[in-house]
Amino acid sequence: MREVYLDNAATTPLLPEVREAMIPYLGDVFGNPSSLHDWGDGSREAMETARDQVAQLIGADSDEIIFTGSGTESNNFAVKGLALAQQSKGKHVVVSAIEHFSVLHSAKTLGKWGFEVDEVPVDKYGVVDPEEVRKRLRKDTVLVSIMHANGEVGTIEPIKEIAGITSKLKVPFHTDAVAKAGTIPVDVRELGVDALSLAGNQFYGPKGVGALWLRKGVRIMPLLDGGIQEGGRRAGTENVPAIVGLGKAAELAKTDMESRVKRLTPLRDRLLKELPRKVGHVVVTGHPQNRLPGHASFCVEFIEGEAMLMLLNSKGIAVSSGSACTSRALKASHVLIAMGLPHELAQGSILLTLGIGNTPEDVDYVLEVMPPIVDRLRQMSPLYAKFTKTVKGGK
Amino acid sequence: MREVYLDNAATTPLLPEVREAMIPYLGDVFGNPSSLHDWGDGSREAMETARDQVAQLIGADSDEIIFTGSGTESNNFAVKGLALAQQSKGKHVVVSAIEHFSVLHSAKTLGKWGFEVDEVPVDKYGVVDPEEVRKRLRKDTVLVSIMHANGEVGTIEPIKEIAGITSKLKVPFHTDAVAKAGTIPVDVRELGVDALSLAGNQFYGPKGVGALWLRKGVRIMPLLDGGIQEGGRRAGTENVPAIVGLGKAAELAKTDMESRVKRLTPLRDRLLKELPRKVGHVVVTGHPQNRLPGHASFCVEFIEGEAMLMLLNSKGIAVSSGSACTSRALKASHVLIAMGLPHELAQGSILLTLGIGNTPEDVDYVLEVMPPIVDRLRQMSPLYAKFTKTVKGGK
Amino acid sequence: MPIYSEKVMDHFMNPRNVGEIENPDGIGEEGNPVCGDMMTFYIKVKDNRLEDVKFKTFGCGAAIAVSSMVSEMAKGKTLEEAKKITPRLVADELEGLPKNKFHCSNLGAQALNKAIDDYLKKQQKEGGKQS
Amino acid sequence: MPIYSEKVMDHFMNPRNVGEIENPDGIGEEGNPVCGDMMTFYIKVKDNRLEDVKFKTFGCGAAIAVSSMVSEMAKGKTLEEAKKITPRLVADELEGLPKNKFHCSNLGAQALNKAIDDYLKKQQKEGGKQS
Ligand SMILES: Cc1ncc(COP(=O)(O)O)c(C=O)c1O
Ligand SMILES: Cc1ncc(COP(=O)(O)O)c(C=O)c1O
Repeated sequence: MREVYLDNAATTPLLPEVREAMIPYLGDVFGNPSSLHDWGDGSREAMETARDQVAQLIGADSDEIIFTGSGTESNNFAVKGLALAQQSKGKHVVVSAIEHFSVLHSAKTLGKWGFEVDEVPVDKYGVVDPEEVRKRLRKDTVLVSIMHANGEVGTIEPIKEIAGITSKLKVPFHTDAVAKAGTIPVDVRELGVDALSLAGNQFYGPKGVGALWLRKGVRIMPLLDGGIQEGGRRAGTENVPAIVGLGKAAELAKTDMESRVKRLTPLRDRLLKELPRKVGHVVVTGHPQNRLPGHASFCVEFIEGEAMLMLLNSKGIAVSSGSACTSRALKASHVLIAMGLPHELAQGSILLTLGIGNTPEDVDYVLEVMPPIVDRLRQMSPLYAKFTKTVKGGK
Repeated sequence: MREVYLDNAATTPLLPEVREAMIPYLGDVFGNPSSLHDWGDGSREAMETARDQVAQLIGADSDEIIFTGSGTESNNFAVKGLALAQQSKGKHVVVSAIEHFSVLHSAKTLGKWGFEVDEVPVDKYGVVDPEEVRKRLRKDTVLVSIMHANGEVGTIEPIKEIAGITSKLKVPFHTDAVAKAGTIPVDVRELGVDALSLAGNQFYGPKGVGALWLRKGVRIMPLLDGGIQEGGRRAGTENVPAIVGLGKAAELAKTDMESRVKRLTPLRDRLLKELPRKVGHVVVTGHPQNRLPGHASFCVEFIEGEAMLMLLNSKGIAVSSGSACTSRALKASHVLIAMGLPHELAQGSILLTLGIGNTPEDVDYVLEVMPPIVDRLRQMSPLYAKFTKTVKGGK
Repeated sequence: MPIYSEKVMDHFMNPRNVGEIENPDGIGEEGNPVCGDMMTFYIKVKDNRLEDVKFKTFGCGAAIAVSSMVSEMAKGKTLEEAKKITPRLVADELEGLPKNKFHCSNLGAQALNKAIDDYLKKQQKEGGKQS
Repeated sequence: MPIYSEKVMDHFMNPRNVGEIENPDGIGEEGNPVCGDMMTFYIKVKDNRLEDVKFKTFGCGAAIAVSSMVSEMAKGKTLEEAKKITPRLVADELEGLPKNKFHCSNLGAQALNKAIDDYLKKQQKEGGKQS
């Protein structure tokens, strides 16, 4: 059976070049980077090369890069660490309604610690209006955290515009670029933000590693206390092979970014255009143009996402869904709801995220397989029965 | 030149079997364990196997194991998470004076959050007296955290005795077993503790992965907020290859533990006995018998640790030191000072930690190389000059 | 490690008794698309037995498998027996369900129950003409 | 990436001018073993020049390399020139020192300075008997 992985938003496969770069650090070069002997030197050197590579990907200085264990850790570190470091100035924090849970729940934790958290709404495409951010800024605002691109609907946010507002008021601005860094160009100086999260497994690098870029001079409170690794800002023996892999993935992402975007965009656009046409009663979620290059997301009416996912899986296609049933917490996607989609429609959420391994034939295959699957589920659906009876007058 | 790695306390090399177990998860099996399709299934399955392996190493149930990114993270999670989850009951925490910084500095952070932290002293061997713990327990004590074995002086603590006290008073007891789990037998039920930290890179597993064992029913507040990975207690895409490696390393540690201990102990004992004899003016640090099997630590009088370390390195030998100069923070080891060693002597700290790759010939080599190195540094040392002049009456 | 047992997968991939019954003796609807799952059961009763059971389900894999299993378990049973089909029994027949999916099996049994009640209510109204 | 430059390593591995001078013209001691580093400099002065410089050092690799470098830089210089040896200059000559090791190079220059001061003080006392 054909195997088509269309869940690159969940995690990307590791590039062979990245794996090769990592292998020595699973072997002979095993020293602790903090050790002062040759064994430590080898690991430290590799780590610092990786730091340069990551810095170059986002136009930063190497000593502004702090390695972490995941995008989630970067976000927790940024949101909690920046707010706590500034709390003498105030306890007000602004986030968007569609942040990843690692930001939203970190903000919630800040709430338990006496912070006040304001949520900025989004429009129907999931776009944050910079004016809505400005309206919420106060004298005691110590942090704004708005994501760079949403992993669920692919929408890219106007970060530069928001940074223009926050920087004038000198409010630290963190952006979660986990879904975006390594995929499309990110330049921290040009953006004008103060902190930015990224993660290796979003651009063909390893799992278990992320980074927080922190503008020089911005104060942060560590999330992981202990030794003085990462300049005392993130303790713990460093995950050298994963860091090396992140560096290599960053290097390749920078070199190949343009060609990757060029390959992915037409595939995505075909999905966005053809799937609704072939299936019918399908809504594209997220911004129609201003979205991540490989990202196609939909809500299919009258049926539920997990069932679609499973039938696609039985045909060798991997996708994900933001339906309540797939969330384990059994709640409809907060992103889709914040965009104003009715709960019922949000249940039909389905996400097809292309990666550099995908081909036009993969798209053909999906477009061939998807309609009968939807049809089959609709034939089972009491909602579809009602719809055909009332609207079409039966079939 | 002969290469002799004697810094296994800093990190151990990865066993080839562990690396082999990991490789597939750096290749074809790359799915996100949270994904519901086949790609996710493969990763999830591997992770759950690893969870069983880790559980078996310490006599726990699989669903009590929470994977983390390091020993440091496990300790931060335990100390902050347990204290914060119990803070309605009180804000008093007890730790020992020789905890790893990941525990001590976490406790310090709790201090900033209004907790009161009591430090239990140790004797000259670095042993905590359970009675000293008992004396410090109060109605509002919500956490005791005492390490299982100290990584710097190798001393093993009377955890079972301390747990006997805390459990009677129903005070949650966490033990940092990072330096010990996987090295000598640990059984959480027999110990009677409530939480235990361990890390892969201490027993021939990968860097970037640790675990917290948490007794069923014990409440904890997450350190990493976000998705519902690890039962909602530790968010973030899991580091599947590292987790698989940790599992494999745990399995091998369990199988081979006895034979490893049998091999390492005599090598250690030879170092402990011969080095002071060959070098002169050398003090063994830590407990003479009740210490980790591969762990030999000393203070060499009149000279400084980093210089020794570097000269040993030039002879192909990797060691570490707890001297102020090696600490980057330039502070004498808090462990040695807590044991009552004068600062001057603590500067001569040197740690030789054996691993399963070491041979009797390695020990021979160290015993041959070490005396001239010490001699050379002493010839340079004004302290040694003073000593020879005053005590020996010149030379 | 798939999240669903083989039995669940079988009933999801090949659901038994999908559809509607024309002029059913009873209809039961349970759940709500807003929450993610909705099931409609149709029954045909003869001699106090469930001669035919059909369903339509909007929902996840578990919801569809549970509906199929409930329909299979119910078919041929007397009304009293069918009313004894509990969520626990359904989950057991399916060789287990993930913890967070357990609520689906509640819905299945409840929808069937509602269909039986619907039939019984109609019977009462009609004064027990049939059966 | 070793933490020390090649120059530091060279001076650490092969330190110049280690030892004591018998009947030195000046002695300077700086630092404290409690803090981790201690240096003693011995000087021999002739015609206002440092004819010989020797040292003993208790401390880390950097401390030893700094001592060696200071001794080399000082030797042959006039007292006034030698007093101008700053920690910055020593670090530069060593092709850099790790940030947290910079204090060692302070000690080296200070110990030399103290030795010179010691010499000058003695000179004053003796009323300038020797040159
Ligand atoms: C926008 C965004 N932020 C953060 C994360 C969290 O990343 P991780 O689960 O790898 O820690 C994700 C994951 O997909 C994401 O899409
Ligand atoms: C006793 C103990 N606890 C915690 C740690 C921290 O482990 P890591 O630096 O791998 O996070 C160590 C490290 O050696 C240790 O010895």
